[in-house]
Amino acid sequence: MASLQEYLFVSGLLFAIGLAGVLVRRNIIVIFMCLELMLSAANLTLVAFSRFNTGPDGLPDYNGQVLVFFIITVAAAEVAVGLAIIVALYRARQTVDVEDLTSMRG
Amino acid sequence: MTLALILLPLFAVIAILMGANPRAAARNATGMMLFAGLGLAALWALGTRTFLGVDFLVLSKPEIHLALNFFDGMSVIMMLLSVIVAYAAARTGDCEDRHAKLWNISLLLIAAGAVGAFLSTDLFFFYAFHELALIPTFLTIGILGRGDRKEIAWKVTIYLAFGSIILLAGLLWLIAASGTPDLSFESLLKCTVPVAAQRGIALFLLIGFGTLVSLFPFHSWAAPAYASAPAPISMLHAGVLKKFGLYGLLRLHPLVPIGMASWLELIIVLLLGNILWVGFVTINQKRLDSMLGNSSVMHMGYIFLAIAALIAAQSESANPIAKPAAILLMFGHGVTIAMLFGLADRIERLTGTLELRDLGGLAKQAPKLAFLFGLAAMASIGLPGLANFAGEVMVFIAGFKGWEPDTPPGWVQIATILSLWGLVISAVYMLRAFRHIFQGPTVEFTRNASDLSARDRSPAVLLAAVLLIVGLFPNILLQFLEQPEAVVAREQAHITQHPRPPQPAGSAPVQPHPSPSQ
Amino acid sequence: MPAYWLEAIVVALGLLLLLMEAFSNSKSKELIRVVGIGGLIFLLVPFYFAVAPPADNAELARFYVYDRPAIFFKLLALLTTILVLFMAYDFRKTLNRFTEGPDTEHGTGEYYALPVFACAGMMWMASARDLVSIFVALELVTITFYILVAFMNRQVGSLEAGVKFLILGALSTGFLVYGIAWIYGITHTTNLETISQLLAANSSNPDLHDGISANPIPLLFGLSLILLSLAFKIGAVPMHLWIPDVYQGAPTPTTAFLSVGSKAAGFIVTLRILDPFFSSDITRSQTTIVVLALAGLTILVGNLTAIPQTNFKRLLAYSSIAHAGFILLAIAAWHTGDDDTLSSYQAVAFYLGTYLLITIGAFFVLVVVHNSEGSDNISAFDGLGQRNSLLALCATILLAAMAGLPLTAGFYGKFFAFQLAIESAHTNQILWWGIALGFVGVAAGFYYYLKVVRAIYWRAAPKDDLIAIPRISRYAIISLTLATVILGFWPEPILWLIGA
Amino acid sequence: MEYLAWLLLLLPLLCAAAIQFGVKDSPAAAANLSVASVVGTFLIAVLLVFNSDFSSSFTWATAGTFTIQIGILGDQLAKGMMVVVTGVGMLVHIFSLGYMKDDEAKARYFGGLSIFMFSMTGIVLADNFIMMFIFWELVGFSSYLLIGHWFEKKSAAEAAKKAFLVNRIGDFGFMIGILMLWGILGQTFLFAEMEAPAKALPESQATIVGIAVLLIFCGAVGKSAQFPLHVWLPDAMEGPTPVSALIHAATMVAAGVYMLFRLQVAAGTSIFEGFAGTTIAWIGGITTLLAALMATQQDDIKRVLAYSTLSQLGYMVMAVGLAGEAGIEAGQAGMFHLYTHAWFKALLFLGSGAVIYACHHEQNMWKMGGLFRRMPKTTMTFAVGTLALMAAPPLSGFWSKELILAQALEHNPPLFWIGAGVAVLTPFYMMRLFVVAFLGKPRDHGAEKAKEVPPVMLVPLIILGVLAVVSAFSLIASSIVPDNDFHAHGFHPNMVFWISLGALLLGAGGGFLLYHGRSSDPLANNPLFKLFRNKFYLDELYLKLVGLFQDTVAMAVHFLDEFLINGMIVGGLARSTAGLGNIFRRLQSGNLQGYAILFGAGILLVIYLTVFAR
Repeated sequence: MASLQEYLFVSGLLFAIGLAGVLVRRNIIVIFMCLELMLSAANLTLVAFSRFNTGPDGLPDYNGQVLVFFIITVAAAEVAVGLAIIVALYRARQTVDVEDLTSMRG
Repeated sequence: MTLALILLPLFAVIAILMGANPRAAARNATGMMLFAGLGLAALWALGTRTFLGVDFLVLSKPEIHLALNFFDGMSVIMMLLSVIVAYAAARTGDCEDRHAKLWNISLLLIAAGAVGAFLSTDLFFFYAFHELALIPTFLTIGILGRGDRKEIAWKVTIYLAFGSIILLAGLLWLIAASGTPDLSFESLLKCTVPVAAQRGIALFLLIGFGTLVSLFPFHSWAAPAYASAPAPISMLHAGVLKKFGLYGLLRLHPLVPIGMASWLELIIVLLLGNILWVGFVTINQKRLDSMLGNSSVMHMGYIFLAIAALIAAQSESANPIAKPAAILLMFGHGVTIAMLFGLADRIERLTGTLELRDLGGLAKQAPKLAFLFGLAAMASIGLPGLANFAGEVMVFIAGFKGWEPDTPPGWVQIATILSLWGLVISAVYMLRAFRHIFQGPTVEFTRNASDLSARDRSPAVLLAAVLLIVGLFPNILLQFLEQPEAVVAREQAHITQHPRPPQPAGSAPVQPHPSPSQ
Repeated sequence: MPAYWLEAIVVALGLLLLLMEAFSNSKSKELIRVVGIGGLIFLLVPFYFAVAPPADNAELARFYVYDRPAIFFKLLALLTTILVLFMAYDFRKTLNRFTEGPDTEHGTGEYYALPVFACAGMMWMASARDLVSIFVALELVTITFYILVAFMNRQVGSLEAGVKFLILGALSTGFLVYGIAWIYGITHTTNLETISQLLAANSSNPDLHDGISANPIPLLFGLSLILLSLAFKIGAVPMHLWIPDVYQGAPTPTTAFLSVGSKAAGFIVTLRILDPFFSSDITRSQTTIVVLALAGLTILVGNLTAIPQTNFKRLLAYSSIAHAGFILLAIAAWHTGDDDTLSSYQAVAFYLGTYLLITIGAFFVLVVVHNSEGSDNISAFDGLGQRNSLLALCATILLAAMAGLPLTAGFYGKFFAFQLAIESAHTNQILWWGIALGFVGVAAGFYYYLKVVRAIYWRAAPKDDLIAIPRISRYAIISLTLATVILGFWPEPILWLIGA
Repeated sequence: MEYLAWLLLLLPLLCAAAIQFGVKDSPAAAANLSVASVVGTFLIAVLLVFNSDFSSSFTWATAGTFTIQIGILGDQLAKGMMVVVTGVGMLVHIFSLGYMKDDEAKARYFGGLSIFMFSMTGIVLADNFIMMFIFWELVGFSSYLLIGHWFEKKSAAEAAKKAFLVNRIGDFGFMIGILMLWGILGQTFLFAEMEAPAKALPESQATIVGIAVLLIFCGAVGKSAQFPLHVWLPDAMEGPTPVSALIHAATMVAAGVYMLFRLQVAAGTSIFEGFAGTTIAWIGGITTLLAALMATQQDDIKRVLAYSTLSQLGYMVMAVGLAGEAGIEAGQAGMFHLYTHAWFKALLFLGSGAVIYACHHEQNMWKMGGLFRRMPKTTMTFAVGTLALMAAPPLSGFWSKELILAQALEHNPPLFWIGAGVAVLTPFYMMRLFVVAFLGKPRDHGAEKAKEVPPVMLVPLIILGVLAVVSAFSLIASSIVPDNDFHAHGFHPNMVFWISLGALLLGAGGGFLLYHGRSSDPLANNPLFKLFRNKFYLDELYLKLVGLFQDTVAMAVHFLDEFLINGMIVGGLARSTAGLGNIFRRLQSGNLQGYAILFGAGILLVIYLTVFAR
């Protein structure tokens, strides 16, 4: 089985990819997807830790995995609301490019 | 009972907001304040201590009291100064009806703030009340000021805010370092501040208070502000509010004696900056209002000289002259500068200008104005018989108190000597101004001027009377500062040192005079 | 009654309001507003009888704490929500115009229901002491705010603000969960109480556990990620960038809600999360450095950027950043309190309590001015002194309080923050930097707040007509101003609520 | 007795207050009140002089264990001086009734005179240095008031200002001196307590004591118009002539001498030993010479008298300075000269006032002439005064100058020869004045129409004329002037006598021959005398110096204040704050991606700070 370090490395990589996506992409939908990627990276980390943090009885520590479910739920809600806003924006402005969203600044 | 002194102006403000006649409200309130203030001072002088003050606990952690009382004679004197100048200010100058509300509310708030600051026996409200003046000052200068009013209003406000903040840092540090259980002066003065913290605290207090007092080089706000502000605001600011910083230093320096002493040289350089540097700036002024503003900055140097003497002596018992001297001079200067600003306003109203070169011969048209202005001008350059002189001469004596003839003059003595040159400087600009305004032939601007009416005269007459009374009998004020122990000590010293008073040969019996020694 | 019923009641109220919205007519949402406000005010009654949940309920006690800070911050959330709903009442014309149209209230019902959900989230945050419950409560608030910010779907500004808030909010959520994951991984728990014990045990005996003290880096890494997402909530540098844009674009009641409620909830969570780290010798110095750095930068950026602003709402946004900086300073100067000094918890609570009154008051003024002038710019305040002297006076007092002028409630928060900082600077010299920046910030603050006062009194009015104040706003503004002044002289009541 | 003395001090003050606050609108009442008060003070002063010494005081200011007293000390010195002050004062007041009859601001004038009388009385009676300084300033103030009486005249206003400022410069040193002496003499201001500590002064403090005494002397330099601060006195002649007689000839300007002598009496002459006394004497000598030279070329009748006053004050100061070597006798000689000089110089000034009055306020002596015929009584009194000033025996001026010259010859021969030279110059310029103004023919219509002055002005002249003759005789002098050996030992013609007699004849004869029958000054174009006429260009030099040091420095400092402190430092701070704000503002680009990148930077910073910084 892969070691904890390997899991952490992969999840860290995922997180970094997500972050990089947020930083460089211009399409709001893509940015939003990258954000979801970051959440998934966090989930992976949690599960990995949960699996390797065995308690005195040798079983994994399920607290982490419970948190993963919460995160998934919250992420779903966030996506629902988020997409609604993005759609509303598209209706109003006919664009989903972040470059066009600079009416307020300074 | 002291609460009345704060509540009167505050109630007047509320009444004005509710629609009362602003001018009448301000005049009545300040009149009652004067009355109440004199009464309270008289009670205090007669020995009443118990029922004068109020004390509310407004916050239990840290313990803060809204406590108003006469902490000592210094508070009484500063309170008297405040109510006297407030009375005069409320009766000086006038504005359009649409500004009357702002004008009078500002005046009342500044007066309330000053009285509150001087009467608070709690460090917190001592600081807080002073800030009451900030926004009224900003608004009155910005709306009703002369000249470059907007820029000046900003400058004053930012400067004062800056000073207050530095001061707040110093006070907070003082509180933290002293470990006082509450913020009252009483418990604070019982504490000892660790030597390590004293130096920093002293510097913060010096810069903070110094900025509020327009100590060089933090002085550049004061002269333009006084020159620009409407007369009553200048009177209150230059006459009363500015003394807050000096009052604070006199009040708090015993807590950080070592720290203060370590900055003695700096203080002396700065105070000489006030007296000489600003003195020369004053000579070069072309307008009466800015000249008066600068002169008021300059004269702060003398009070700092007394403070420097006190700091150098490390304790009040080593130099008992310095503190009374400083207080007396503060009082005298406050009354004088208020009177000068009030009369300058009159001059502007009579002639329409304050440019010195446009004026002349006004004494012919307005002898009463000339008399009053001359009196105030003479007071400000230290003519004996008027309040300032008594303070100034005591300041100088205080400066030499610590001098040993065997040693070369120390920092304070050198400062005293150089400060004395300031008397020449102030005579130069004051007499020049008087010469330009009142003497010589009448000119275009003064030809049609009329003299002051009795009503216009009344505030200046009150201030002049105060100057004369205090100038002739400074002990009227100084008795407030008498510590009972000091009286006993003086009598004892007299008995031991001079068992028999010296008698001129062949003279009649001589009344014993207490010796002015040690 | 166990305290967690409060949150349940609030959520139920929210659901009720949504249900009413579904069946209400589209002309008027009056009923929803009345029920929402009335329900929340009524909640004060059970609040009075609420007690801490029984300690034998171990699973719940692990998540939920009902101590003095929790009570205070719940009250804060409740009060904010009530005031925001009142404000929404007077704001409804603008809201309607940018939602469905000026003549109909169709589609605006949710705007009165959603704050109630956010309120439940904030109240829960005040009590949460497990990273899981913190996460859930926080997300409840955040997601609700996504909608509230972008609510005016016919106004581009509102939508743009909504998208910015959404993206950056989600980003911070990412950091939060990733940080939680790391802390969980190192400590094997999400419970702050346990983490606290763990760190305390380690600080006294470094060899006890598997080397947090030997190598605290992973733990601190997790902490830094959480801190970043909390900085987002409270509007601290470097996560402050969303604040001006979102505050400006969002409907004004939402802005008020964000700047008070959401921030206050963020701070109680920050305090709870940082508490174990400040209490432990292993992590204290790093935590102090990072919080101090954030505080100093926040003060500097907030105050200095506010100087050139011309839009009042944006000015309030920067001012809210600046206030966050001062509060962070009180946290950086971590103090557990003694006979003469408030603890950091209490100082922060005090600051936020007064901040609530002043800020909501200022937003009420803004709503009134906006209704009359149709603009949020500072120039809309020109000549207010002539057009409505009462409003002008109240605005002046509120602005002075924001600047932290003594004798107003606004002074005490800064006073305590600096007092704590100076107190702690004795032992930790580095705090002087924060104090110095703080003083620069206060001085700059005088400048930009007075800029508005200048507009009110110095400038000539563009129009002569008087500005009318709607009834609710009038009562709200007068009572908030009065409270500001009275508490300026007599701050003790706030201390009672904090329970010091 | 003390009550009477206090009344002596306060009567003029009450009178001044009554005039200012009561009868200002009724000039006649003000004048009468003032005259009544001064007559009252004169009577009191005479009464006191025949009574025993007195002293009394009250505490004026208290600070802890420190006090400042206001007290009166009536020893023989003070009592005698009071007779001089009130006597001259009374006569001047009476003279003024006539001289100022038609002045519009008569009330202000008499009020000013009363303030002056109060202040001068205070100086004389002061029992400590602070009190003396208080009244010292007050006489300066009343002098300012009275010089500037006709303030609409620019020159009068400027002269008043100049007098005040020059005196302030002197007082600068005076105050330092007082403070230093206070420190040296065991921290006491009281004259009565100075003797013991002064006797006990260690040798090591000789230098500092000398400096202190010289600084105190600065006060006298200002008030008694000694070189180099003499410039104000000639200008002070812009005031009404009776004022010049009272203040700027007889009493106030002599206060410097009185003060120094008071110090010598109180602390002994030992503190004047060494360089302090010598410097004082030399300053006196230089002043007496320079003033006499300048007097030879003045055309304004009052200015001639003013320079002669300077010259005579120089004699007195010289005498007081010699006391350091010669002991108290030299100081007494100076005081004796002060006393005689007061009468005859008041006489001369009032006489010139009468002349000016008669000539319709013409002061240029070249526009007079032939007044002897038109106003013989005035001329007679003026002649008596002139002779007294010339030190013609046996008039009063002779005796006192003789004493000074004798002291100088004994202790400082160079100064004696200067004094002897001035003894030539004095008769010369006085003869010039007398010949030109009173003899010959009228040269202007003012002098043609001149007629004898009314009795109210004439009577004071006659009284003063009598006093100018007899005041030095021991019957009067011994009870007023501090006991001097002249009265004890009588008079024997000696070398000093013959030299001064020769000087008198030389000067008077030269003056008469040179100026008799002239209508313009024959020496006017002589370059040396031009120098005298232009007062050695000292006024111009001072003006330049003031312009350079005061005004230029003031301008430079003002500029620096505005530019450096206000512009650079304060303005710079404000600008950099605003600039930083604008930078932050620019970072707020509105672009989501920009924010994200800043977030990224912030993340790195936070992680760095949390994890790695310690």
